[in-house]
Amino acid sequence: MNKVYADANTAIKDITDNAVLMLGGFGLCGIPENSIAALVAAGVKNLTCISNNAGVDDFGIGLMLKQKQVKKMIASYVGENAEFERQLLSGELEVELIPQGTLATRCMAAGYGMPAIFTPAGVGTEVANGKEKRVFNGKEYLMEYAFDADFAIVKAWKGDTDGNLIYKDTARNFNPLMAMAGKITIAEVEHLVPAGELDPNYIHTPGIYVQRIFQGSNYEKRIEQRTTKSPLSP
Amino acid sequence: MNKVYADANTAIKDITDNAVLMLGGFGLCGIPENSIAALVAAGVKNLTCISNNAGVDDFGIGLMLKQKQVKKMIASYVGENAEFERQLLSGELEVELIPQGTLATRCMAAGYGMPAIFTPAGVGTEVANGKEKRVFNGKEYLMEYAFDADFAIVKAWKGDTDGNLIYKDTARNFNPLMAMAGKITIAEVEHLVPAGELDPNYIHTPGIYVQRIFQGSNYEKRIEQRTTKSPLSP
Amino acid sequence: MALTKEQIAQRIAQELKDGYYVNLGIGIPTLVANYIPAGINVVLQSENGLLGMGPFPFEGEEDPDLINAGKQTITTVAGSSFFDSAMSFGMIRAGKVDLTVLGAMEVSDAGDIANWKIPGKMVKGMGGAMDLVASAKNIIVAMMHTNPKGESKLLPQCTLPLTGKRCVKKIVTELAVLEVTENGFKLLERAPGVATEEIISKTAGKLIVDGEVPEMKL
Amino acid sequence: MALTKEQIAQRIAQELKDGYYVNLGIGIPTLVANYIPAGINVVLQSENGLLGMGPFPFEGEEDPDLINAGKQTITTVAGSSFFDSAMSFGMIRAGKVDLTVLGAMEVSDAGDIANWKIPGKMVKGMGGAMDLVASAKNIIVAMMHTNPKGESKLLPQCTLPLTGKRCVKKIVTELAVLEVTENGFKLLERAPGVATEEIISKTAGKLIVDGEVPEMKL
Repeated sequence: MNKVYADANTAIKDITDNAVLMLGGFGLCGIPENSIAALVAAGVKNLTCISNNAGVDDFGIGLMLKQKQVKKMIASYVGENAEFERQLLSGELEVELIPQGTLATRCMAAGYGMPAIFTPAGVGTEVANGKEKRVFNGKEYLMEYAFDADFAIVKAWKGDTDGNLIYKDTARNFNPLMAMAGKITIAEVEHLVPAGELDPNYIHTPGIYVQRIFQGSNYEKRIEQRTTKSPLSP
Repeated sequence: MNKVYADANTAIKDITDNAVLMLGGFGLCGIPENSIAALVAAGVKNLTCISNNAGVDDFGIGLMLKQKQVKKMIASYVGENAEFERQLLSGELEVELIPQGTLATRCMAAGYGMPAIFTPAGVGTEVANGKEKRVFNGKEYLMEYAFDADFAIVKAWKGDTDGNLIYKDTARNFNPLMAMAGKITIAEVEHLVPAGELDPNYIHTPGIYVQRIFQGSNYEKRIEQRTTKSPLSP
Repeated sequence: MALTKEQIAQRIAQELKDGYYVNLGIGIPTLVANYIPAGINVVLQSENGLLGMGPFPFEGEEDPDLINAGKQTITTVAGSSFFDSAMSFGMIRAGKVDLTVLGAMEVSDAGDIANWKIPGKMVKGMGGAMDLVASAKNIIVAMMHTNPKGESKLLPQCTLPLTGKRCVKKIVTELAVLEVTENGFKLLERAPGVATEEIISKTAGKLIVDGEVPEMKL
Repeated sequence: MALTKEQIAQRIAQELKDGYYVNLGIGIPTLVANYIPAGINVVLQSENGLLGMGPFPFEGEEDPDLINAGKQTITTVAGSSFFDSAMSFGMIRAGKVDLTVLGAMEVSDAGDIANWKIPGKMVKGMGGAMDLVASAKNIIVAMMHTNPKGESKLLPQCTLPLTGKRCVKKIVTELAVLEVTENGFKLLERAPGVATEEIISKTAGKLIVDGEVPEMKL
């Protein structure tokens, strides 16, 4: 069975209007740039996007927002995006904000076949509204459900033809969790190698979770907050 | 803060009678040989041991059973041990058998701060007796609680002085899960290196989970089922 | 002629499809790996934490850190990966393993399976079997049609403690291939030369025989 | 004299103990890293998936794949490790992080905290703040004593949507160090030269002043 696709356009070809998508990355770090560009080009609409952030005005998921392709955004932090704000206030965009750890764990739960998890995040806040509460060992928890996504779209550093993935540094973030969670998982990688080249001890996402993989190209890897120190500072 | 201990005897010194211990390994693969030897030498008694298996008659946890140090064994499979059988039938040993995936996930739950998880394993069997059942999306699940262990004792391939751990091949098994789950986690490693020598992208257990680490010695690594093929077979 | 254990494995191997991820239990199921049809790529999962299990190692090349769920020394193939037991059972629970083949002491005509405990005798434990049968999308049981006393292992109801309920999809024995349907065992194929009457006489659970039953092709 | 932001960070740094794993939020909390006392080894956790965060990189050495939870380019120190976001919040929920320092818009005298949303204005989201405050063993808030309008941020009850309930242990402002007790804010230390009366006048929540209040040592 061949998992290797030529490029982003062919890999995302069957994503249709109204699909539920997970998109990996934290901020602009480790986002599936090629796939997002292909989704923008394809013009699919009414998408539900599960992603920690919503990109910035002119990059990442922001590009899909600009084209009004997103019906609903499920995220933990969306504070870097004026177009997002405009669509939210005008009622064009539906938004569900959930704690970052809850977002991560609901992805993992899907990949681990756990229908629900318990977390203390959000107890006593508006996040708890309408959710089942439960006390364990004197501490209150909320029950949160596993996500149910049609497609997970992730970005990895290296991948092999069997779909095994390795991420680099903090570009790992949500990518391995979403890779486990999609009904169909599409991985774009900076370096695609033949099966057998990656050390099996250091695979972050085993290939069983990945249905499609392609070698990405022209990564921009934009930096949101370029912070540096001068050679003289402590 | 120094996490490095001289040897197994000093690392397990404060484990007292009646302690609840997790011990890593699957069969005899990846078991903390040095720590088990030290526990046998220390002679602590009435232990509750959480481990997938109970060793064999003369190796692994079997050595502790022989000395009657174990009050209760929580495991998924104990079929390789005649002394175990004798103590079980004579009522000397209390045994709780639970599905392997449930055992693994209850360890992970402890390390991930999740008080309970849901699994379909055991539904409709005697494992479900007395447990809370719940239906999600038409499928029945059991609620299983996170383990609560005083000490987790694990074996890794490489470790550094900050407690970061890397496991080798299938000797990984339960080790990283238990490493996350102990109130105090003791890691024995084949190769102890200074912090900074291990690639941060390939750490299996981050040091935050490990309180004590020592360089093990004289690993026997016994094989239970030596299966080979001759050079002529397919 | 009743099938040999190797032939049971061979017949089960015909159920494999290209790209399948498969978990093979101890005993006859392990032998299935020897009969994977040409042109079909199958990845073997070992629930102790490996995808891409290979054959046994050459003598002298055994590695105590590399074993399968039966604690046998093994090897890996290209594209393999190691992971912890939580992820291993996570992918099983999430339905990522396409096929599970395992042995059984008893199977009921509703698809219940018993294979982990004989009360009064030694209890070895369920290992990963309960997780596998509770989660696998497709479960094939490989076993003998009768126990050593000659009693049918295909029953109206299991008499031994269950491993899982209503989970077995297919059974391959030395005599027959049977499918578990809503109305009981359906006889799909006979072993070459085995009469339908013999299968009927050795099946205690409800058996559906629908017209002429073809012989297996091996 | 009221403290500068750097001095608030400096005072908070005195709470660090050798071997602590610490999560520092955006803003003043980030500055705490610059004042870790000599001889004390502290490991910084960044909830996007890093233990062992180091200082900003030299110019030209920024790596877009290596950022902190504030999306700033950073470096690592020896002994660091990367992991996914589920493990990151797993270790937070499991209480493995010894100390969390974060900013706040409001804190109540029961220890409630609000720092993620102003109704009617833009909602940016809670990020990891709700997970952190619900789970951390020890939470110190670093903030100004009053808002830009001069209104106290230490209240009998928060007016903004909560981030977490009864979780803040200590507050360090430009004027004071306060502990959250069962009976309200307890004034522990005054900023050098700041009168107790000023702190009383700028604290809207219940404030306990127990005898002579010492000045901070910086």
